[in-house]
This record gives sequence, C-alpha cells and structure tokens, in this order.
Amino acid sequence: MREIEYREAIREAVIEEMNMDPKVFLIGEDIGKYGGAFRAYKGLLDMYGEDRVINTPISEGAIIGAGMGAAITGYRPVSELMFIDFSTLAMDQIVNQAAKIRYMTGDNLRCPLVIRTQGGAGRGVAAQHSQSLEAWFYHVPGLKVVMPATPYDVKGLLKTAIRDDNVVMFIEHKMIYLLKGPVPEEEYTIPFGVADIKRQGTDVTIFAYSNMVYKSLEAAAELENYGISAEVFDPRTLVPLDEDALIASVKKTGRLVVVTEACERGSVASDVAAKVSLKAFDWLDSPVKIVAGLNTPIPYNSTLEQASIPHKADIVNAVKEVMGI
Amino acid sequence: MREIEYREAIREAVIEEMNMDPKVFLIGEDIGKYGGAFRAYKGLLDMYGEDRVINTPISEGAIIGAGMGAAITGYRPVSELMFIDFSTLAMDQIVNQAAKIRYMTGDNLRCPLVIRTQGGAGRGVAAQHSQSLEAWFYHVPGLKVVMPATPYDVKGLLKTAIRDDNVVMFIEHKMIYLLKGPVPEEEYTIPFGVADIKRQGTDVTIFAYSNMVYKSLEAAAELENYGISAEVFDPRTLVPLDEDALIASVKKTGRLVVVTEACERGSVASDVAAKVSLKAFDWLDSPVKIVAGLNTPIPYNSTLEQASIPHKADIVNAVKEVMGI
Amino acid sequence: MAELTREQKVEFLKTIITIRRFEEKTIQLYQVAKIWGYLHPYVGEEAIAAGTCAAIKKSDYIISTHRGHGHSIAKGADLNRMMAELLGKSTGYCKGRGGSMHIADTELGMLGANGIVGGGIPISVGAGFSCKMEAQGRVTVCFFSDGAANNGVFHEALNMASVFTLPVIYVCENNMYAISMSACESISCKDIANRASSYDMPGVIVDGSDPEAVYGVVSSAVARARSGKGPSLIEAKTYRFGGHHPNDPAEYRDKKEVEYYKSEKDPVINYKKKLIDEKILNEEEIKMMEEKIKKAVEDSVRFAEESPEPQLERFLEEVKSI
Amino acid sequence: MAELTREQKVEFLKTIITIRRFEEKTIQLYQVAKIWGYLHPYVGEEAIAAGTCAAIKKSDYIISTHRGHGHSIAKGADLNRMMAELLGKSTGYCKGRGGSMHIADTELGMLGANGIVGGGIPISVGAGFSCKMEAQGRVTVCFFSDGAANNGVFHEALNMASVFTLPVIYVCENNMYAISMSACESISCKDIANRASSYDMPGVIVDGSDPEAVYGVVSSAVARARSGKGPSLIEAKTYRFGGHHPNDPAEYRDKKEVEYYKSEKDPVINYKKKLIDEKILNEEEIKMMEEKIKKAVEDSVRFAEESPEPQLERFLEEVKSI
Ligand SMILES: Cc1ncc(C[n+]2csc(CCOP(=O)(O)OP(=O)(O)O)c2C)c(N)n1
Ligand SMILES: Cc1ncc(C[n+]2csc(CCOP(=O)(O)OP(=O)(O)O)c2C)c(N)n1
Ligand SMILES: [Mg+2]
Ligand SMILES: [Mg+2]
Repeated sequence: MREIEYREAIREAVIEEMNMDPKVFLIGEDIGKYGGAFRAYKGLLDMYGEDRVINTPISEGAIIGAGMGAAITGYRPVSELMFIDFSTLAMDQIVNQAAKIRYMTGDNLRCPLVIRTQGGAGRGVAAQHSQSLEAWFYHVPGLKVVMPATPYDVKGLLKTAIRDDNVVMFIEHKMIYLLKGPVPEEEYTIPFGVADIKRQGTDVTIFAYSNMVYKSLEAAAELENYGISAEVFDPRTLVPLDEDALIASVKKTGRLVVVTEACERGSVASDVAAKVSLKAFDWLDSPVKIVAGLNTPIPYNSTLEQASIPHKADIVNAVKEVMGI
Repeated sequence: MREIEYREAIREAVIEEMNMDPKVFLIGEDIGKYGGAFRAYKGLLDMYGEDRVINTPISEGAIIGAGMGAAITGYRPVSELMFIDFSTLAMDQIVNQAAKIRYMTGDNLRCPLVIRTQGGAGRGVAAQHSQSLEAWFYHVPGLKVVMPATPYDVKGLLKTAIRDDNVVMFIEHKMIYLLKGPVPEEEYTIPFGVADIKRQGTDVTIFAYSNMVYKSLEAAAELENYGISAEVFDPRTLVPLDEDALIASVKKTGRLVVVTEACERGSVASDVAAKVSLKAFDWLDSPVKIVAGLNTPIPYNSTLEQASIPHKADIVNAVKEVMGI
Repeated sequence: MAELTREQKVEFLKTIITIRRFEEKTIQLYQVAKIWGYLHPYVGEEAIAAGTCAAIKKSDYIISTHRGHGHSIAKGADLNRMMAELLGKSTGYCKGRGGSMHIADTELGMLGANGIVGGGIPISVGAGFSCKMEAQGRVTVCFFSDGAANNGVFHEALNMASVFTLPVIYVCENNMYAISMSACESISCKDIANRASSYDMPGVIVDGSDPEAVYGVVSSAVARARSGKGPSLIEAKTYRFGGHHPNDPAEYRDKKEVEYYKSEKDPVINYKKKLIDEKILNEEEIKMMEEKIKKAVEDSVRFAEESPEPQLERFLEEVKSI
Repeated sequence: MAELTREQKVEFLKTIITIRRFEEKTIQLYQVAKIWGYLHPYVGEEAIAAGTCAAIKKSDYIISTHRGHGHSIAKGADLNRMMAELLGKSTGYCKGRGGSMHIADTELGMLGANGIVGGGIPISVGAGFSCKMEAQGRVTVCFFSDGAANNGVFHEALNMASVFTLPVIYVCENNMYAISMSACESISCKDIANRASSYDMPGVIVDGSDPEAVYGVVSSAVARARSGKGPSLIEAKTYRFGGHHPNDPAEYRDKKEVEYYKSEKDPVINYKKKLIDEKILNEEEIKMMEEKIKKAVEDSVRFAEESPEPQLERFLEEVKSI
C-alpha cells in the first residue's frame, strides 16, 4: 500500500469530505495561503476559495462560536485551534455552548462540529505550547474525543468526525505530522469506539494513544528480549471508549499498563486504570500501573522537557514491574 | 462552640486576612454593594472601600488577569468567579498564565492568587450553572485545589489559601452557603494536604469532599443499621492530596468507595480510585467503587437533575456492594 | 421606510402585552416554586423584542440571552411549550432539560437563550456565516445587554462579523444594569453604540421603550445586512423594571430612577396610549386584547401543569449515549 | 516636552543596535539548533522598545509578548542571562525553564514574555491595580501586536483599565501581520488606535521606526498615567523584517512591501544616519559602538555556552512540590 504523511492523510480526509458535502467548511487561523501551522491544509484555499477555507483573526472564542453557529444552522464546520493550549480561550464556547446545546435543548438543536487541534511536547516550545489537555474534554459530556496515532487512523477517523452529528474534539500530536504510514487509495472510514490492537500480545496489555502508541510499540519490541509478549492497545477514540475490547484484552493478559503523555494527576490514564481495576478486578494479576507525564508545566530545556514525558524505558520498566521482574 | 453559616465563615476569613495584611484585596462581579452572589462579602465594601473591594465588569479573563498581575507585583488578591462554569472564560489566565508563571520562570515570579468560586448542582439552574469542574484544575500543575465542606474548614482553609504563595482554586458549593457549623472565635488556620476524618469507621472508607461529605455522612449513619462501620474521609484539599492518610484508612478498612458529584468520566474520583488501587492493591478486599455524577449536562427538571448526581442511597448501595451484601 | 400599517401597530401592542403578562405569570409561578432555578424577567424591555422581531422574517435567526422569554415570544414561540419548559415538563421546548435560560427551537429560528452572559455573541458569527454562505438573504439578530458588552467575546465576534461582512444585527438592550453593576460604572464609553466604530459598522441608539422606533432602526440594519453590506450595532436604551431576578430587591438602584422609568418609559402604558391617541384601537378593543392574552397565558399554565414530567428511565437511557 | 539630550539619543541608538545584533545572533543560533523551539525575532521593530523603555523608569513594569527580546533588552536586561535562557541554561532568567517565549524578571520589572497572543494584556490590569494601589507613581507598559488586538482579552482589559483609571500604557506594535494574516484583513478598523475611543482613552499613532517619536508619545502617555488620568493606547506602525519565525519564508507578503520597509523604515540605518546628520556621533564613534555591542553579544553567547545545564535531579525534586 502507498505510504503518506499523517498531515497528508488529514488533507485527504478533508478534501474527500468537502467534495462530497458542500456543507463542510474549514475555519481557523493561518489556514489560508499559509496552509495551516502544520501545513495540513496546503493548497485548500486555492481549491475551495475563501468561502470554505476561512482564515480568521486571532479570536479563538469566535472561531468556535463560528463553528457552532454554523453547525446548529445546518453546516458541518471544522474549526481549528492551532494548539490545544489555546482551547483555554474558547472553553466557554466548547464546553458550555457547543457540547451542551443538544442535551440542554432536549435534542432540539444539533451541533455537528469538529474541533481540530494538536497537543503534546517534544519540540522545545515550552509550557504554553506543549500541553496534553484531552482529560478536560474527556470529562465533558457532549464531546467526543478522538486521538489518532497513524496516518491510516487520522484519515478514517477525521472523515467519521466530519459526518458525526455531535461535537468532536479531534486531537492530533505535533510530533507525528511528518510520519508516514500506509493509507489505501480507496475511500474508507473508521467508526468511533473501536479500538485497534496495534500489536498482539499475551502477557501484558499496554493501553496507549496518540504519540504514545509509538513509544509503546518500541517498548513492546524491547520487551521481547525479556521474553515478554506485550499487547499494544490503541483506543483511537477516548470518547466513546472501547471498554469491552480493553477488558477483553486485560482478561487475556491479566496485566495492564496505561500510558499517557499528559500530566499524571487527573489524567485519562487514571480514569482508564480505575475502570479496569474495578471491572477486571478478579482477572488482574497485579495492580494497574500508569506511565504518565510529570505534574509540571513543560520546561523549555530539552533535557528537562524529555524528562517530563514518558519514554520507551519508562514503559519497559512499568511492564517489568507489573510482570514482577 | 458558636455556630455560624458557611458564608459567614468565608466572610470572617476574608476580614481577618484583610485586617492583617494590607496587600490582600478582593475583586469580582457584584461583590460591592451587592455583597457577592451568595452574600459572602456582605458589608465589606463599606468596611474596606472601593480600593480593596473591587466590583468589576463582566470580564472573567480580566478578573483573573487582574488578580495575577497584582499577585506578581506584590499583592495578595482574591479573584472571584461567580460560578465555576464561568472559569471557561478565564482558562487561559488561570491555566497558561497564573498556574505556570512560577515554574516557567524558574521561580523568578510568584503568584499568590486565590481564585474563589463555587460549583455543583441542586438548585435547578441547569447545565451552565451547575457543573463540578474541579477535575480540570486538579489536572493542571501549578494549581492547588481546595474544596471545603464545613464552615470550620472553609474558614481555616481560606485563610491558608490567602497566605499561600501559589495559585489556589478555592471551590465552594452552592448548596451549603447557609449551612451552619461550629467555628471557634479564636483565630486558626488549617494546613493544606491534611485530610479530616469526618467520621471514624472500620469496615469501609468513603472518600468524599465538598457537599458529598454530607451525603456520605447520611449514608454512613444508615449503614450502621446494617452493622457496617463506615469511615468518612474528607481530603479537604485535592491538591495537595493527603494520600498517606487515605492509604492508611484503606489499609485499615480494606475497602474504598470514592464519591464525587462531578461527571464520572475523567473525574477526580477516578484518579483517587486509580491511585489507591495501585498503592493499596494488596490490602483491598474488593475493587474500589466510584459513586459519581452521570455523564450528562445537568438538566433543569428537578427529578432529572437529582438523578444526575449522587445521593445517600447511591453511596449506601455502593458500600453494600463492596461489602458483598 | 414605508409607513407602519394598522395591523403592524396592533401586533406590536399584542406582543408587548403578551410578553408582559407572560412574565408576570412566571414571576407568580416562581414565587410559589412551580418555576425554579433562575428566572430573569423581561418586564420593561418588551418593546425591543417586539420591534426587532417584527422587522425580521420567520426564517431569520435570533440569538437570545438569560433574559430571553420576550425574544422567543416575539419570534413567535408557542406559549404553551414555553411555559411547559419553565415548569420542566416533557412538552417544553427542551423537554424540561433547559428551563428558562436555555429555551431554543430549530423551527422557530431561535438559536438559544443562554446562561452565559455574552455566550451567544460568538454563535452569531457562525449563524452569520451560515446566512452568508447559503445566500438566501437570511439574517441573524443577536440580542445581549450592557453587561455582555464587556465580555471579550463581544469584541471577537463583532470584529469577525465586520471583517467577513456577515448579515448580523447586534441588538444591545442597555437596561443600565448587570445585576448590581451599573452600566455607567462598568463601560468605558458613554454609549455602547460608540463601540461600533471599532468594528467599522453603523452604531445606532434607539429608545427601547418605543417599538416603532426599534422597528425602524432594526429594519434599516436588516436591509443593510440583506443587501450584503454587513453587520450593525443597535443600542436600545431600556430599563429592567424589577430586580435582576424575582428575589432581588435591587437595593443598589435609586428609587427615583426606578420610578422615572416605570412612569415614563413603560412600553405597555405608553404604547396603549399611543394607539388610543392615534385611534387605532379603543379602550374596549384593548380590553379584549388583554383578555385574549390573559387567557392564552392561563392556558399555557394549564397546558404546562397538565403536561407529563419527563420520563426518568428515558433520560437515563439517553445519557448512556452521551 | 524637553528636548532630548545627546546622551538620550546615543542611548536610543545603542539600544536599537543591541537588539538588532542580539536578534541576528539568535537567528544564527537557531539555524544551528543551539536555540530551538519557537523564536520570533524583533528585527525591524527595535525603535519601539527603545523609545518606549527610555520613557519609563527602571521601577516601572513592562509586559511583553512572544516577540519579546527587544522589550527585555530595552528595559535593561542582562544579555548574558537572556542568551543563557535561550540556550536553556541554568544561568538564564528562568533557569532554562522558559526559553524565548517566557523570559521574565522581577528585578527588572519585566512581568513576562508570553506564548499566548494577547495573554499578557489582562495581566496589565492587575499590574495597573498594583501601581495604583501603592500610589508611588509607578506605571505599567503593555506591549502587544496587531494580531492580539483581536483577542477578546484586549477588550476586557482596556475596558477595565479605563473604568478603574489604571496607569497603564498600551503599546500596540502594528507590524501588519499576525503570522500570515494581514492586519488589513483581520482588523475591522483602519487603525488600531481608533479602538481607544471604545475605551474612552487617548489613541495615538506613531511611526514605530523612529525612537524619538515613540519616546515622545509614550512620555506623554506616561505623564498622563502618573498624574492619575488613566490609560492610553499607542499604535506604533512598524514592520517585521523577517518571517514570523526564522523558518518562515513569508511567501504571503508582497516582495515590494518588504523591500519598501527594509529600505525606508530600518531603524538602525535611519537612526544612525540621523545621529550622523545631527553630528551627535560620527562614523568612527558608531563603529566603536557597534564593536562594543558585537562583543557584548558574543560574550553573551560564550557565557551561555559555558553555563551549566539545569540539573535534572533538582528539577525532579522540585516537581514533587508542584
Ligand atoms: C460570563 C458570565 N459571567 C457572569 C454571569 C452571572 N450573571 C448572570 S446575569 C448577569 C448580569 C448580566 O448583565 P447584562 O448583560 O446587562 O444582562 P441583563 O441581566 O441586564 O439582561 C451576571 C453577571 C454569567 N451568567 N455569565
Ligand atoms: C491565543 C493564541 N492564538 C494563536 C497563537 C499562534 N500564534 C503565535 S504568534 C501568532 C501571530 C501573532 O500576531 P501578532 O499579535 O500580530 O504578533 P507578531 O507576531 O506580529 O509580533 C499566532 C497566531 C498563539 N500563540 N496564541
Ligand atoms: Mg443589563
Ligand atoms: Mg503582528
């Protein structure tokens, strides 16, 4: 199969959906001539014009408001927040407005809005440009949360997101835009709530999403050297979460390590760990371990930055621990 | 001991601290003549004048910015967000600015800022005025999170918060402002990170904070009828969290039910459950149960609203479950 | 602008009185706890909704506020479904999920009341894009009050509406207070309409107690918007006759000020008088109108009271899908 | 206003050249990855920082942006500690924790660069309250660029500064772009200074390439602020000579436009020429100045390179207390 970059997969998804549905449009900062901060929208302004590729002022609240207002009146906007860190300027529109409108109006109004953004550390861009904030959105009823790791997943899930009738937080990772992976030429979509086992294993389940899938796969490869067969479980969507598949995996392996790049305290990892600890209590041979970012604003200095987020070695060690070696 | 209302305890704390330290001032909406939406600041404008009781326009971002700017230049402001739901309009200032400034400047600037606010359901004020959003702040390094349940706790902790050199999210609950409890006449403070066992017990630990302390105490009383001795553990501050005391309690009882009013998914309860499941794995006789709010925007209709948050019966049932009866 | 027809004037009065009576009833019901939560009556401000909504079509959109009953009624909402919503019933616009602060209806083009002050303003940008993109001449009216004009989203939205020439009419109902905060002390310019110059759009002041005046300025702004010339900002000077909510004694206001507005600027009194003076209606006709309205309001209460509560099981079932 | 002294003028030039050379060096270091993350050079805009900071005292506060090196330097920052910060070293202003976008220093009254566009503007309100409450005549200068003027917090902050008569000077460095977004297409008024009228404060436009002109208008605004008359908004027209960051080819800009500003509005070229014309300095003296600056910049690089990395253990220890 051909291999394309993660950002190219995003671009393809958007193009296919825009071609199919005239109600789909894009709105955000520097998405015009500039093609988006990570160039995922390269050339789209020329293809679709200013009416469907709307380059905005720096007004995050209004960017989401624009998306929501269009969504409740029949359009299917993709609003972009350049960094998830800037969602802080749009939380009312995301959380109090978009996420709630359907439920607080008894399904009178629907809001088919995709909010594309990206997070994560690793580029030396310090505390205000490196956060992993998915836990906030995970906690808000009315938001779906999608965090694709591969070009294949990002394309199939973005298409599904655009077609979904609800608000979808679509969270990419800044370190993987240039990463290549197989993506079929033919059209496909990926349903929400269906996990993908990125690597089969029998001794331990490693739950990981977004960029941490790669670190987990590296860890799993190294763990082979110790005779440990690790399963890498990628939920792909955090809301809805494929709990059944996860419990099944844990029942098979008897052990779970949950990985997240986000700060450990109050992370999605804790939530997953708590769920599994409850629901698979009798199948767990050892307590669920969490591998997460430190509870610190991400520092600029590279050594400190790297020390703030999980790496292969941390995952390997955690697995060894739950394996009792 | 004399008994005073929760809101009166807040008022006393503020008065004592303002009298002691001229750098302390109050800023927020309708805190002047109106005395605050819950009248905790009644009469303070007359006592301290407009320079220290600053009644602002509806500009949540600037209310926190005002607090932060004053805090990093030597003052000790108490910024008020009338409802925690409105923190959505100030998240950049809270999370990217105030919470981070100390750490991202290598301790060059300090920000002794208290953000007073209140949350919770039960008053029929629907989806945008009833949220419990502490999980967001719990997840942000650089914020302390305080959630006092009683008049005694709110007074002692607010005084500590005002004296703290960091950013403190001080989260009250709208249903308990009029509740009375014993508060000594003499000055006292309560240190952060020290839990209070609101009721001693031996069979099961119920972890609960804010308004849920009361529901848990009711549940504990009812559980006596079943011969179950429940310990009600109130952490009082979520960050820092008195983990040692919690683990000690669980080691004693062997069972844990974690209660929160917030939506279950990604809640502080999950985090606490995950921590205990890991650290007290060998002491747990049954899996940690969570009793939490439903994953829904809070509805207006009273029956539905009440169904969305935990009650005594839910806690009782959860305890029975972990007790295997 | 064309002269107003008799029918239009009668309709203004009917809308104004309907809103007034509806609000009075909600206050009563609030006092006996049949309505609870927050209730923000629109008493005193009725002419703005009446004049504004008369200047737009059924297919146009409106965006409302926490003080939104008047907007809905003027846009043509069914009193029964409104009252049912306020009583939290399953027949309400939001099936009892929303209550006073969240009434919304797709059919009606009512894009939502809002519990967040200013929360609706950014949504106007999206509704505006929608109107512009579909190019059917549809417009969006966005209501808000003085307090909201200090929320940052006001700035972001008006700037964006201007930059993209969106067909949005911003109607600021300056009732001089945001809870206890006086507009004079919280807004750094004499008139909120002044702020239009920051956004390169017309800024107009109008007497919010006069439905015809409101209708006039809104009509011009609507014409402008429909012809592709973009947004306008209208500041309607008005007054909240009661406290912020029924339990607010509003001690922060000067009694004389309150008296002045109640005696000089009551749209119900003034407009009745005007129509009588103009011989458009006589006392008798007005009385009949009042009675019809009274009955409609009472019917709405009966409808609401007789309506079933939302089903708990169904709610719990639905929550699973969120 | 008093005539400028020779010393003041020489100081302007020195500041301008220092910023320019410092920035050129950071770009070099960025290209060889000694500095990483985001770097936003201030090349072309130096006269604004130079003129502004000369008009305030050491004890006054400044609030900066993501493009903040010039502000720090003009406020008197130590080049060594700045460069060390950019290299992520423990001797940097933030011990390597912050990098380019987060330089701040209590001593210097530099309340922070900011990675959030507009993020510093609300902070000015608090610094302003602080200045007002202590009543020592201190003022706060808040820098931001055109893009930030569309962030809602701009509106909230300027309104509040005005309502409370805070001693804050808002200096908008309108360099005509926010990354690729042209100010003409994103701002709904011709000049950002216009927006001052929404906040009942003076709004002044000044040529940002001329340090004396900037000094003049800022001095007036500072005098106004110190005398208790409240905030001002100054729009300094300027141009970002390079791309948004060193790797941005800035293809969205017209070549002619870039050429025009580089040839006509370069503060280094123009002000050198002016001081020579005015016979305040001769070529030789300027050369000596340049050399001193060059050495200072090179020293800062050496200092930074020789400085120790932050200690990992210590960091890990500190994190436990967060
Ligand atoms: C963002 C936000 N801040 C504060 C509040 C609390 N609050 C509810 S109504 C109100 C006053 C609103 O004033 P205004 O916009 O003038 O509307 P009015 O009540 O006069 O119609 C306030 C402060 C809120 N709901 N939302
Ligand atoms: C709130 C926010 N939105 C978007 C960004 C991404 N971003 C960084 S710099 C920039 C442009 C800023 O433009 P302007 O304020 O004019 O400053 P300049 O770069 O011209 O100095 C943008 C959009 C950001 N950092 N913060
Ligand atoms: Mg008002
Ligand atoms: Mg700019």
